[in-house]
Amino acid sequence: MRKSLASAGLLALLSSGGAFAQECTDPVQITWSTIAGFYTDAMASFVKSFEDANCAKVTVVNIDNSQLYNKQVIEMVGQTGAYDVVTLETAEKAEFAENGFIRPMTAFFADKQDLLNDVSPTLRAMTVEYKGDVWGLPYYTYSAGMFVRQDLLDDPTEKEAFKAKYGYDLAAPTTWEQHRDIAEFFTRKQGDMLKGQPLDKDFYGVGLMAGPFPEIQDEMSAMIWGMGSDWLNAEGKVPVDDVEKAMDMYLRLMPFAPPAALTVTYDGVMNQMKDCQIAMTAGFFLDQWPNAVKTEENCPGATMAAIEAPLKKAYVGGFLLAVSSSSANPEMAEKFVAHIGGPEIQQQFAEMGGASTLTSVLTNPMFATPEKRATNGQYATLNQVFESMAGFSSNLFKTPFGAKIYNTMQIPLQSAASGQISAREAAEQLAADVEKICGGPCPIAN
Amino acid sequence: MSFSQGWDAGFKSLLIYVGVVFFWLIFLERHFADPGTSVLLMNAVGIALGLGFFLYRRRICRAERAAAAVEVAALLAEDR
Amino acid sequence: MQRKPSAVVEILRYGAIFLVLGFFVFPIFWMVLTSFKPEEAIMVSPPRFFFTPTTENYVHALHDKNFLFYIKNTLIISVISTAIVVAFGSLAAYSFARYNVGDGHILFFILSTKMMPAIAVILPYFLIFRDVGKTAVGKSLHLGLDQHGALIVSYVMFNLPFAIWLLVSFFQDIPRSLEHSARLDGLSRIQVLRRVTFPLAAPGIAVTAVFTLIFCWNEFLFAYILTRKAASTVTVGVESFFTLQGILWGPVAAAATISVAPMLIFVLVMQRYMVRGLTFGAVRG
Amino acid sequence: MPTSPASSGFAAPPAAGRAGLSDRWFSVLLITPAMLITLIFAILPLVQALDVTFRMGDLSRGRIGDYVGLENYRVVFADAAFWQAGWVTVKFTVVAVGLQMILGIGIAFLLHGATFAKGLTRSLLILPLATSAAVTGLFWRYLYDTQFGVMNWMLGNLGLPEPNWLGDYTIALWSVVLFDIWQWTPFVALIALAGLQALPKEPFEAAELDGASRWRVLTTLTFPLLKPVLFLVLVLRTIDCVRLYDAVAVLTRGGPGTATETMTFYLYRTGLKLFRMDYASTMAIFFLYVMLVAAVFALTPLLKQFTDRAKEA
Repeated sequence: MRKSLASAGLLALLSSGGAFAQECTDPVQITWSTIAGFYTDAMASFVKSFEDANCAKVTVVNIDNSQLYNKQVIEMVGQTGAYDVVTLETAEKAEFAENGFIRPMTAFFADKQDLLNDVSPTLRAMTVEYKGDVWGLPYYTYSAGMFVRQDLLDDPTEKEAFKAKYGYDLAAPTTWEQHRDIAEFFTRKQGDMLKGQPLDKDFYGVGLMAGPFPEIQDEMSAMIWGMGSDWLNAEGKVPVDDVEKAMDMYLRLMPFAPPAALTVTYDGVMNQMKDCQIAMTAGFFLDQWPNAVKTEENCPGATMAAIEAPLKKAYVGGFLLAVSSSSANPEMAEKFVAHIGGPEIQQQFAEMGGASTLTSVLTNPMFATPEKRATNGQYATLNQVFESMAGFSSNLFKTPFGAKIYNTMQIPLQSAASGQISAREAAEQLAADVEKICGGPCPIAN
Repeated sequence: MSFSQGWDAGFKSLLIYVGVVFFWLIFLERHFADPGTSVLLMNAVGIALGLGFFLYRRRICRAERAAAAVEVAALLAEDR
Repeated sequence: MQRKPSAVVEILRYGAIFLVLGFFVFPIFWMVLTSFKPEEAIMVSPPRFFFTPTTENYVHALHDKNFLFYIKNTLIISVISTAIVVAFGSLAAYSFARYNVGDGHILFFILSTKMMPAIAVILPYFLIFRDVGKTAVGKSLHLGLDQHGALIVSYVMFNLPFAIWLLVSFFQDIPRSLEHSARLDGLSRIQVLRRVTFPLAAPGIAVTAVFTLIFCWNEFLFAYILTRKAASTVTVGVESFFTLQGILWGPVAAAATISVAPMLIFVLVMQRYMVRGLTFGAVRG
Repeated sequence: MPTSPASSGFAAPPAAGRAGLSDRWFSVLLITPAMLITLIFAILPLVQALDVTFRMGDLSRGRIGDYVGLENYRVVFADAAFWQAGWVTVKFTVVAVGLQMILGIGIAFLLHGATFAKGLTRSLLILPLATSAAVTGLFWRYLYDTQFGVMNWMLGNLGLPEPNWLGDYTIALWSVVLFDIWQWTPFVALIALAGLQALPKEPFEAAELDGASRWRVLTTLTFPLLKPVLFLVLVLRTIDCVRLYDAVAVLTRGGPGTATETMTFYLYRTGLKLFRMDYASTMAIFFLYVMLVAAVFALTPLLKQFTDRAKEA
């Protein structure tokens, strides 16, 4: 009703010489479907400036992370055009692009190369590019490193004991064997000594995300990529032996993780960290830094550090903003993507503690200051991760079946983690599931 | 056979037919070289059993009705 | 059963009752307790029973997340669905109970619709409502996706079988003689229904209404698929607290408490009715 | 829509002449609204689903594809995970419904004898019923948590072993059962209680005069009289348990691995995660078939009870 009135008013204006044509009487409606939570709330606060600048009305739809994928696919398949801008997980880009759910934005970015190049090439390869086209901009990265309780690694008594037991110095792990040793070393029972203090509850060496969520594979990606292998080989098949090896590595960590490891994902691990129950994580999402650093308030003497995962290989990804093919206002939607992914907003986003995707922001000295440590302390590490991972990209993100594989693979992995099946069986089951999903070897784009 | 009874019998015959199909696909088909003959046989058996059940039920219903008719006749006879 | 039980037996009985109630009430108590906890008192071991209560969770849920919006949607959808279910259901059930329409076969068919797994029909529903929503009728009745009508129709569909099933037995408990005499007094069938039968079946209808309302209020899958934002219900709204920082337990607890409260109060009010009506008239003393 | 001759048992008295409408058409008129909705929204999706089972249907690769005959059925029936899910469903249903019935009836007797604070106990008992599994299930996950949960904290204080409720694949399913018991036992209990209170007094007094033992009274009077209502509850609970989805989705998401993956959850994963609507629909149709066959046996007595009472004039 109001809309029709407004458009009528607009007509009147135009007919009267369009003197006030500048005024925004009939804003263009676009809808952005994305993940619930702070990162969205923060973004939502930037939507206003966009609306004023472009005479648009942006509706932000918050969806639970675990439901986002299928909710978006349903709307895409139904071609409802309900979501103009969609938020895609790293593994989902290829599927959405391949099936024509989203529009290529190569043409749109033709005259915006600077913006595109501001996204680290590593991140770009993983999240933005597919079959030579550009599909949008990542607005937020959850690339992985590792969180450790630095105070434990630095504690003299512990250092001494560790040296005595393992014959080398206690320090941030650079191999998964060291990681395992440290996890084992710090796993203690209630009443045992830690840093010379008796523990008032059980303490564990490592927090793992082996729950029924698609994050266990992100942890294991660090391991399997560290081995120089990948979830899918060039023929689009699962390298069973390598997966078995990675699975074994993971299983060797399980004894030193809290029992809850089998039921939680990253938020559970963060809760354990903040409750002084674990000494470190495995490969873990660095965007959780503002969360992890709270440990220092809760646990006396704790200091947190964000470091690179052993072997400097870890999951790299980010949420891609892309434009739905069934969008009624693609131009406006594309502008919106560039706006949210652009330097101005990313800068403000970073100031609120968000994990920005732009190199110019991540390397901005203003975030390297001590005052900013609590919110942006992981940026330096994030840059290192992108550096170490330069030129790397996984076949998992190059197959249009990536999303489905990604949503299924935690099942065999978790079965093994819970001890129901062996590492070998898990690897074989994964191979079988993947073959079933792809209907043979998975097509790999390059 | 009243419509109601017919409906009942028909529904159950259908269930029987579908049941045969499922049973066949789960347990028997693997023993066949080519699916064509398997499916053919499957349908034959299914229809046979389904139809057989239906006819069987119809016979029973008819018998019942006949019996009832006889009773009624008897009663009427008594009244006279 | 009428024997006087000994004191020991009584003590044991009330002890047992206390334990049973403890088991059934504690989780809800814990949820409510959590809703008043400050963030730092929730995910801690050992669990905290004593803390300085805060209302920040409720502020977050009601103000920041505007949770009342979901309550409003849920209220509209559940109440209208329930009204329709009870109205249509009673008429049909009465017909089954008195006239034996379809000699049990239609009744069986209606019950069997409850047996199709919802997940299998959810996408067909999605597509149906997408198209219906574009038609003139659909527009006027708000039957499109993310509109109340779509959910109402689905809920009516999924609750009718249960409702009819319950109601049939209630109507059968009402002696026909009353209706006969009413008819002989020259009342039309409709009048008989309105003035004699339905009033007598009131407790049964109440029970049916209660259960239908509860089921509608608590439904998740359809609400989640068929709505986006404008018509989302509480069960979907709670999901918006599962964030990238993890589940915001305090606000979730607050939201959950708010969303459950109306049902709890409602059920407590209807409790007496329910227990009376719950026999489904199946026990005929 | 036909009505058996019996339905004219409620023959319209002469007065009906003014009403004009015959019993038969009146009865049909009454069920029309309900039937319309049911027919449209049950048959239409069912037909669509049925159609998809004979076609290629990978939604995420666009629309529904060509006809493939019985291929989908072959694939589904050859799928071990499908049978595994079926087995989990059966285990869950049998145990959950069984325990709910036993506990529910037990609690009913417990409350029936009680005289003190009746209303209060009942009110409190109803609470779990009023909550949504999607919401309270979340808090059960919290209660079950091995690091932060209250359950293991209590067990620990009592010096009992602290199970990994949802993480241990040998007990995860039973933890879900426990949740379902928590939510639905009150339903059984209340109905059984209502049944007990509706029982006629005379036969019991008579039995008491004969000095019949408690056990004899139970077995020869109470349960036979309660049977119909208990049976109805049994059927209702079974249908719901077999279609269980919310509890699994919120508590374990089928995990660890597939230890708690019920039929409906596997359906969800196939249909809404992998978007193989062809397989999902096929499973659903098979599921529906099994339920129908079961219903034919389970519901016949109930329907007979209904129709007989409807026929008696």
